[in-house]
Amino acid sequence: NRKSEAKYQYVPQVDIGENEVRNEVWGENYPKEYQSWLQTSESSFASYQGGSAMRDMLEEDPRLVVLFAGYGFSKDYNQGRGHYYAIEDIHNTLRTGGPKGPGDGPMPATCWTCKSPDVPRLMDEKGIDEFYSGKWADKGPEVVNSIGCADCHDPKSMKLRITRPALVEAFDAMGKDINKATHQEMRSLVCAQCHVEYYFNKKIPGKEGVPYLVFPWKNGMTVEAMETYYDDLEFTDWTHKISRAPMLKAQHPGYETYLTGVHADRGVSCADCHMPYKSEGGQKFTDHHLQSPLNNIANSCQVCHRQEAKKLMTNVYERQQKATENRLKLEDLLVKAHVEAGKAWDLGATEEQMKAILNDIRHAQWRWDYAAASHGASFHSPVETARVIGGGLNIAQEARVKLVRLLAELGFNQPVPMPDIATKEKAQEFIGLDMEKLVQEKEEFKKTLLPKWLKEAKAREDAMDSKEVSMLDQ
Amino acid sequence: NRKSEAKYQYVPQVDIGENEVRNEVWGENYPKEYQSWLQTSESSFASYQGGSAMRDMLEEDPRLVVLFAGYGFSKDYNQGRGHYYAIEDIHNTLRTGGPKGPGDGPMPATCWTCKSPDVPRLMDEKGIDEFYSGKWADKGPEVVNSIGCADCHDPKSMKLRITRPALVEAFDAMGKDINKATHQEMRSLVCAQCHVEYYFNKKIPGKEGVPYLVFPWKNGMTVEAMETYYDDLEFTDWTHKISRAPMLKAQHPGYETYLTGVHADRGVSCADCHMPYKSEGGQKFTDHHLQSPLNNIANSCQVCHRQEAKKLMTNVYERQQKATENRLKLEDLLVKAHVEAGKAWDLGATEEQMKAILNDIRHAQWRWDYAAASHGASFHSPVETARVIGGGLNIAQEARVKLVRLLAELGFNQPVPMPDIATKEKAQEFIGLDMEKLVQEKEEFKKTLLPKWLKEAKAREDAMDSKEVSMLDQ
Amino acid sequence: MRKFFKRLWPNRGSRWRTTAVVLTASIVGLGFFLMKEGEVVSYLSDNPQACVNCHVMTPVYNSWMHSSHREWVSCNGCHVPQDNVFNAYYFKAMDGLYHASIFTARAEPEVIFMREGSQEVVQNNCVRCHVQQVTQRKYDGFIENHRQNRTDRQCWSCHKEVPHGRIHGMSTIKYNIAPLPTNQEELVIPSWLQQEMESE
Ligand code: HEC
Ligand code: HEC
Ligand code: HEC
Ligand code: HEC
Ligand code: HEC
Ligand code: HEC
Ligand code: HEC
Ligand code: HEC
Ligand code: HEC
Ligand code: HEC
Ligand code: HEC
Ligand code: HEC
Ligand code: HEC
Ligand code: HEC
Ligand SMILES: [Ca+2]
Ligand SMILES: [Ca+2]
Repeated sequence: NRKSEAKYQYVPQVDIGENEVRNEVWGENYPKEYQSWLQTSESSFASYQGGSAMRDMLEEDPRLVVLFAGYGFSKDYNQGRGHYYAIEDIHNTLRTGGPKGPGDGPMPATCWTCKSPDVPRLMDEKGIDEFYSGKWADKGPEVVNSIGCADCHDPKSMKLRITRPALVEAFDAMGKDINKATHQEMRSLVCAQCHVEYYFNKKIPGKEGVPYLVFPWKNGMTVEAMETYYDDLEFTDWTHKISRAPMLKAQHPGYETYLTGVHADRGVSCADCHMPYKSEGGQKFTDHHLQSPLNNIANSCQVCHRQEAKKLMTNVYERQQKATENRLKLEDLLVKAHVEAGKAWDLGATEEQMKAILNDIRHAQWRWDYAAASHGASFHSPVETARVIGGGLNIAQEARVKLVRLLAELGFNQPVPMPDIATKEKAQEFIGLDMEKLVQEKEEFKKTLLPKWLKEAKAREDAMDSKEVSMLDQ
Repeated sequence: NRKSEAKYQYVPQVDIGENEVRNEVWGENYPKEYQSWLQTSESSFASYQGGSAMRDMLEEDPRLVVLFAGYGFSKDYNQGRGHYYAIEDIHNTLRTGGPKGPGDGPMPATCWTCKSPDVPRLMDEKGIDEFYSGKWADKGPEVVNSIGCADCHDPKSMKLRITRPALVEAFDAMGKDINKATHQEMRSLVCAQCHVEYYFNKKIPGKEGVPYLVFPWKNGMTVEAMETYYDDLEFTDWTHKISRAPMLKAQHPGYETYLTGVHADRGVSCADCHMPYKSEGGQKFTDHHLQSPLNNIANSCQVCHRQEAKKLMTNVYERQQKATENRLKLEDLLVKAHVEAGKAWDLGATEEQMKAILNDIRHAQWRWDYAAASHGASFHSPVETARVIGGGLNIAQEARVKLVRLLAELGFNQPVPMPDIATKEKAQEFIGLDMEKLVQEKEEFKKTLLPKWLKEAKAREDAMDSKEVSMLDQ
Repeated sequence: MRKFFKRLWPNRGSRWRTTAVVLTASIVGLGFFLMKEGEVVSYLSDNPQACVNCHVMTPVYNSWMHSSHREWVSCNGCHVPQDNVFNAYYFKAMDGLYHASIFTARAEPEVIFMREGSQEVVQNNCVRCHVQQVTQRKYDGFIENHRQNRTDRQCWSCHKEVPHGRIHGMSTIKYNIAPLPTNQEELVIPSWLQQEMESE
């Protein structure tokens, strides 16, 4: 009938397998989508705070080094760039260290979860728990294709699909069924597989010790609801090196914050802005060059807004700048609070005396991070972002009021001197990082182990054949 | 020629004089506008934070009493209601006290400026300086008609016009010519005559001693620009009774905040939302029932937004609630800061020690007030409002950090006990207001002086005749 | 229309011929007068005020002024073809002539309707701006049925409010106070205030 004609207007070149991880194989059937996907390798666009260019966040703002003292992000932290680089970047980041072989290195295997279509393949092959188990290095040779088709599409129907258990489980926890999602919702939910806050739960009954990936949405997605979730669990990502506060890391709660904005309220999906239609030779298709919409205003924003591109860009920047202004103030306060808390410990403060203060620091920095790490949020949801930052400012200062009182009690009643953290290097020295060693280990890894991984992977993939579609199949 | 026919399709009943203050006279020519204007007397609608119902702000939130200690607003402060009540409310408010006759009472004549079409009449008759001179009570018998037609319209052409010198002068100060305003801008500028931040400048060269009405826009309209303006002038509205901080009062910077919002950015004017078209018997006219648009969503918002009324209402409430959340936190901090500063004085702090602290309190409360008093701003411009509150939170806490340090130095290193201000009455007692006396004086004024004013006015207006238009004129 | 003029035009050699010449001359003269009176030059612009030269246009001007489209598009953006410059001015001229003759003849009806030609122009203009919203499959979830409705029906059969509102007609807006081009008084402040300002 005519309906199926539409579906099969193109002539499929290959039969794509259920776990086809090689984007170029999908590309044979869908060349336009593939070509545009390849463009996520472009890395020249820089906007006020985003874009695809490589941006060293620690260099742009060395205060972050102090905020993350004792945690991986103080070693190395870049602005996210195109999906094409997900694998390369996780290889390169100092956060994953320089493992020498299986079982080595600071990070768990779970880190791979959001980087590649090899992930659903492995989960299918080995089971979910097994995938999450072990070290990051253990699965190095298995995960090599950067974020691609199989992450979001069903190979038979090309319908959008959810391939990450964490999202499905999070819906379950909220009492929702992800299979009930509308088509329009799916256009955001595929992103919500990765652009969300997460943590590794090692205490799931029956899976003890496995750093299981969980989205902490059970009580809701607001900054307060997730905070209560973590507080109730007494969960801590790390203990701050200076203040000894039990910290939380907020990782890119992009979907959560987007939901609180007016665009989500009006049914606008991630794909509407980040994957708009594109015309080429009279044919329309979804632009798979996922990127900052500011590099593509005509196809994204102007579909709905008739303002000039410059005006729309200004709208975005204005919102980002207003958020940044107070976020930087909060950052300043947090640096002070950590250092002041360090001073209090030095002067002999007791756990008892510090408890409420450290809890304030935890909550304040959690708010800061929720607003800062959700990179698009200052535009996706400027009012909510401002609310969160405002809350953080209040709590951070509450901590400091208490600290001043405690310091006075400990005999130190004057402003605590602040360290010189004018550059990333100075800040890293201040928190006692041996950067040379870290860089050295990474270089070693890239020279020795990494090439092995890639070779092993190539051999495996070369052995996989792509099934050309025979005329009879059609 | 035929074009001018358009202007006079209707049959004018009366010839409206240049300074016609009586709204009912204009109403003879423009019955629909007049009838709808009369509806500003309705006072039954209450929304989450606005509406036309009488709302006692001090009762709803007794903290305000402490914030305004030493200033009129701690005596009496209601949410603004319909234009119809402007005169009645300024008669009734305890802020204007109970004058016994000319030359008496706490307030200057300038207070009348935004309450009545009698104002342009008097300015024309007596001159601007003369109008602003003297006490509020001096002009009591002259100003009796509530905000009306002559405030916004030219009686001949019915074009919108600006009748208040302060706005014209403020444009001048910014190097702009208000006569260049477009028709659409005029639909907001008529409101900007009154819904703006102002102060009384008694030091204008040549007009010394006259509390001249000035809008402090010379450096710009942001919270920072106006603050600098006042700081440069070393202007102070009052000295806080508890903290002795040199305070600023922000009065309803509605226009200034509106300008920073997305609606203004897209050319939407005040009149679009607060005076939309209304249909009656197949005829359309501008609804002069100025009110909360939430009581009239169909004619205002839904002209541009297709969402359901309930959804739009929720959008507004959500933004207001997010602003309120942090505004209340800021309020708490300010109360604490005032009380803590009071304690520091009690313990013998010196001017020198207090100076920076009091300046912080001044700046923090200025931000709070800028966000709070611009009643619509949490919707008109939610992002800017949040930015301003965030800034306030930071500064208020900065003051408190310094205060704690100072208090410790003065030998008091513990939380300062807070007074019981659970109700308006308790709060007023705490700041030492003799409410009984104030109410008593007001009653006296309403029994004796006020009736005289109204009688005198009636006699004057009865003597004015309205010129019926003769058939020949047409 | 053409018939109407044919009947009016005198036959060759008729006595009316001379009179007609004189008449024609005066009509041309009158034309110039009308052009000035009608501020014809202003028609070349996109300024909507050009249209309010005629009072019969004030209701539509005012309703447009209060519409969601005021900030995006003025009269010509909808009522004049936007595909090419020539077409635009041609259509405008024809339209203008038509309006002017009806207006001068005082034949304007109480309720004006768009002619078929205009309707097509307007429909095309709606689509010109909203093409993506009404044609893209991806917005099917966002706005139901648009793809079909685009071809089957006129946009304003549903979007009745856009941009002139639901009620139409000459007296739908009681006081047709629009910024008439004839009323170019520039001051927005009363004369006493002007004097006061100048004296400073
Ligand atoms: C209404 C349009 C719109 C929607 C809907 C939207 N975004 Fe964005 N997004 C933007 C804009 C604009 C930026 C800012 C880009 C910049 O600063 O260069 C942005 C930034 C981002 C960034 C940071 C990009 C960078 O260059 O650093 C990410 C990641 C992102 N968005 C993901 C998402 C996800 C995931 C969703 C859905 C949950 C989403 N966006 C929904 C418009 C949108
Ligand atoms: C739930 C999905 C998810 C998990 C789990 C995850 N990431 Fe990511 N990662 C992302 C997203 C989304 C981005 C892009 C963030 C942005 O810029 O907005 C990202 C960005 C990155 C980047 C590039 C930017 C940078 O920070 O330098 C690196 C490297 C990275 N992740 C490493 C890791 C490591 C190491 C782990 C394990 C500790 C990990 N990821 C776990 C989703 C995830
Ligand atoms: C499988 C995990 C995953 C999924 C699914 C995913 N992302 Fe990403 N995204 C990432 C990671 C990881 C990065 C950072 C890559 C890097 O920096 O190396 C990233 C980066 C981005 C960026 C930054 C690009 C730039 O040029 O700065 C944008 C924008 C973005 N994603 C939007 C989206 C949207 C929209 C969707 C859904 C349509 C989506 N992503 C789905 C993991 C994912
Ligand atoms: C981050 C998620 C994501 C990834 C990765 C991704 N897609 Fe898509 N794809 C989408 C979304 C969202 C749509 C729009 C679906 C819709 O509107 O129904 C889409 C649509 C499509 C369509 C439908 C036709 C069209 O252009 O709208 C094809 C074909 C397609 N993608 C192919 C690919 C191929 C090939 C790859 C790998 C090179 C790929 N996709 C990678 C999210 C993704
Ligand atoms: C699919 C439609 C759609 C797309 C694409 C879209 N928007 Fe919007 N935008 C909306 C809607 C709907 C609203 C809500 C206002 C309304 O109801 O009219 C809105 C609101 C806004 C606002 C006002 C909200 C605020 O934060 O103040 C801005 C600014 C804005 N959009 C900018 C953009 C920019 C920039 C882009 C591109 C990156 C974009 N939009 C993409 C539909 C869209
Ligand atoms: C986009 C629509 C819109 C515009 C434009 C707008 N307002 Fe509002 N205004 C509102 C809404 C909605 C509220 C909230 C009403 C409520 O809380 O009940 C409001 C509240 C107010 C209030 C408080 C009313 C009350 O009930 O307490 C005042 C005063 C006000 N606006 C004046 C103005 C002025 C002056 C301008 C122009 C400088 C303006 N508004 C522009 C929509 C608008
Ligand atoms: C620049 C114009 C302007 C001046 C000058 C002015 N007001 Fe007002 N007044 C307003 C506006 C606007 C409102 C409505 C505020 C709102 O609710 O948003 C208002 C509201 C009021 C109200 C009713 C609400 C309440 O606060 O109880 C009173 C009473 C009042 N003013 C008294 C005064 C007094 C006394 C003075 C002199 C000290 C004064 N006004 C000076 C513009 C002005
Ligand atoms: C001459 C001064 C003046 C002008 C001009 C003026 N206002 Fe007001 N407005 C006031 C005062 C004073 C009040 C408070 C009256 C009271 O509470 O007694 C007020 C109250 C209001 C309220 C609250 C009504 C309610 O029901 O709560 C709104 C809304 C409002 N004005 C909007 C506007 C808009 C929009 C314009 C311009 C089209 C405008 N005003 C022009 C002085 C003015
Ligand atoms: C607070 C300001 C304000 C006051 C007071 C005011 N008007 Fe208006 N008036 C306006 C605005 C704004 C418009 C819309 C003008 C436009 O769109 O060009 C308007 C329009 C009109 C119109 C034009 C026809 C229409 O309905 O659009 C008439 C007639 C009119 N007003 C009469 C009156 C009368 C009579 C009074 C007193 C009872 C009055 N106005 C009081 C602001 C005001
Ligand atoms: C004359 C047209 C017009 C009127 C009337 C109007 N709006 Fe808007 N509104 C807009 C435009 C234009 C935008 C900006 C978004 C865009 O560009 O599409 C917007 C944006 C918004 C937004 C998103 C901005 C934000 O703060 O997140 C909300 C919510 C909104 N309007 C609600 C309302 C409500 C409620 C009313 C009535 C009180 C109203 N609007 C009246 C035209 C209008
Ligand atoms: C957004 C597109 C748009 C704009 C802008 C617009 N019009 Fe219209 N106009 C229409 C539509 C659609 C109709 C048909 C309305 C109907 O039949 O319900 C119409 C109808 C008319 C009519 C017929 C009378 C009537 O009331 O239906 C006139 C006359 C007219 N327009 C003149 C104007 C003038 C003059 C302007 C500028 C001031 C203008 N239009 C601006 C779309 C537009
Ligand atoms: C010289 C006076 C005059 C001017 C100037 C004028 N109009 Fe008209 N217009 C009329 C009259 C009279 C009619 C009624 C014709 C009828 O329905 O018989 C009319 C009818 C219309 C119609 C409905 C009939 C049709 O053509 O479909 C539209 C649309 C229209 N005008 C648009 C405009 C636009 C756009 C402008 C400005 C570019 C404009 N008018 C300027 C007098 C004028
Ligand atoms: C020159 C461009 C342009 C033309 C022509 C145009 N529009 Fe629009 N239209 C817009 C813009 C811009 C918006 C506002 C979108 C936004 O809020 O950002 C809009 C909004 C709308 C809306 C949503 C707001 C509302 O009033 O409901 C509808 C429906 C609409 N247009 C229908 C139409 C129809 C029907 C026509 C033809 C009669 C038309 N448009 C002609 C640009 C145009
Ligand atoms: C069968 C009725 C119908 C027809 C015909 C129709 N529409 Fe719509 N349109 C709708 C409905 C229903 C909506 C959903 C939004 C709403 O609630 O108004 C809508 C929404 C829209 C919107 C988005 C409004 C928004 O809120 O942003 C635009 C723009 C629009 N239509 C333009 C057009 C244009 C242009 C045409 C003609 C090509 C057209 N429509 C024909 C019924 C229709
Ligand atoms: Ca986390
Ligand atoms: Ca002031």
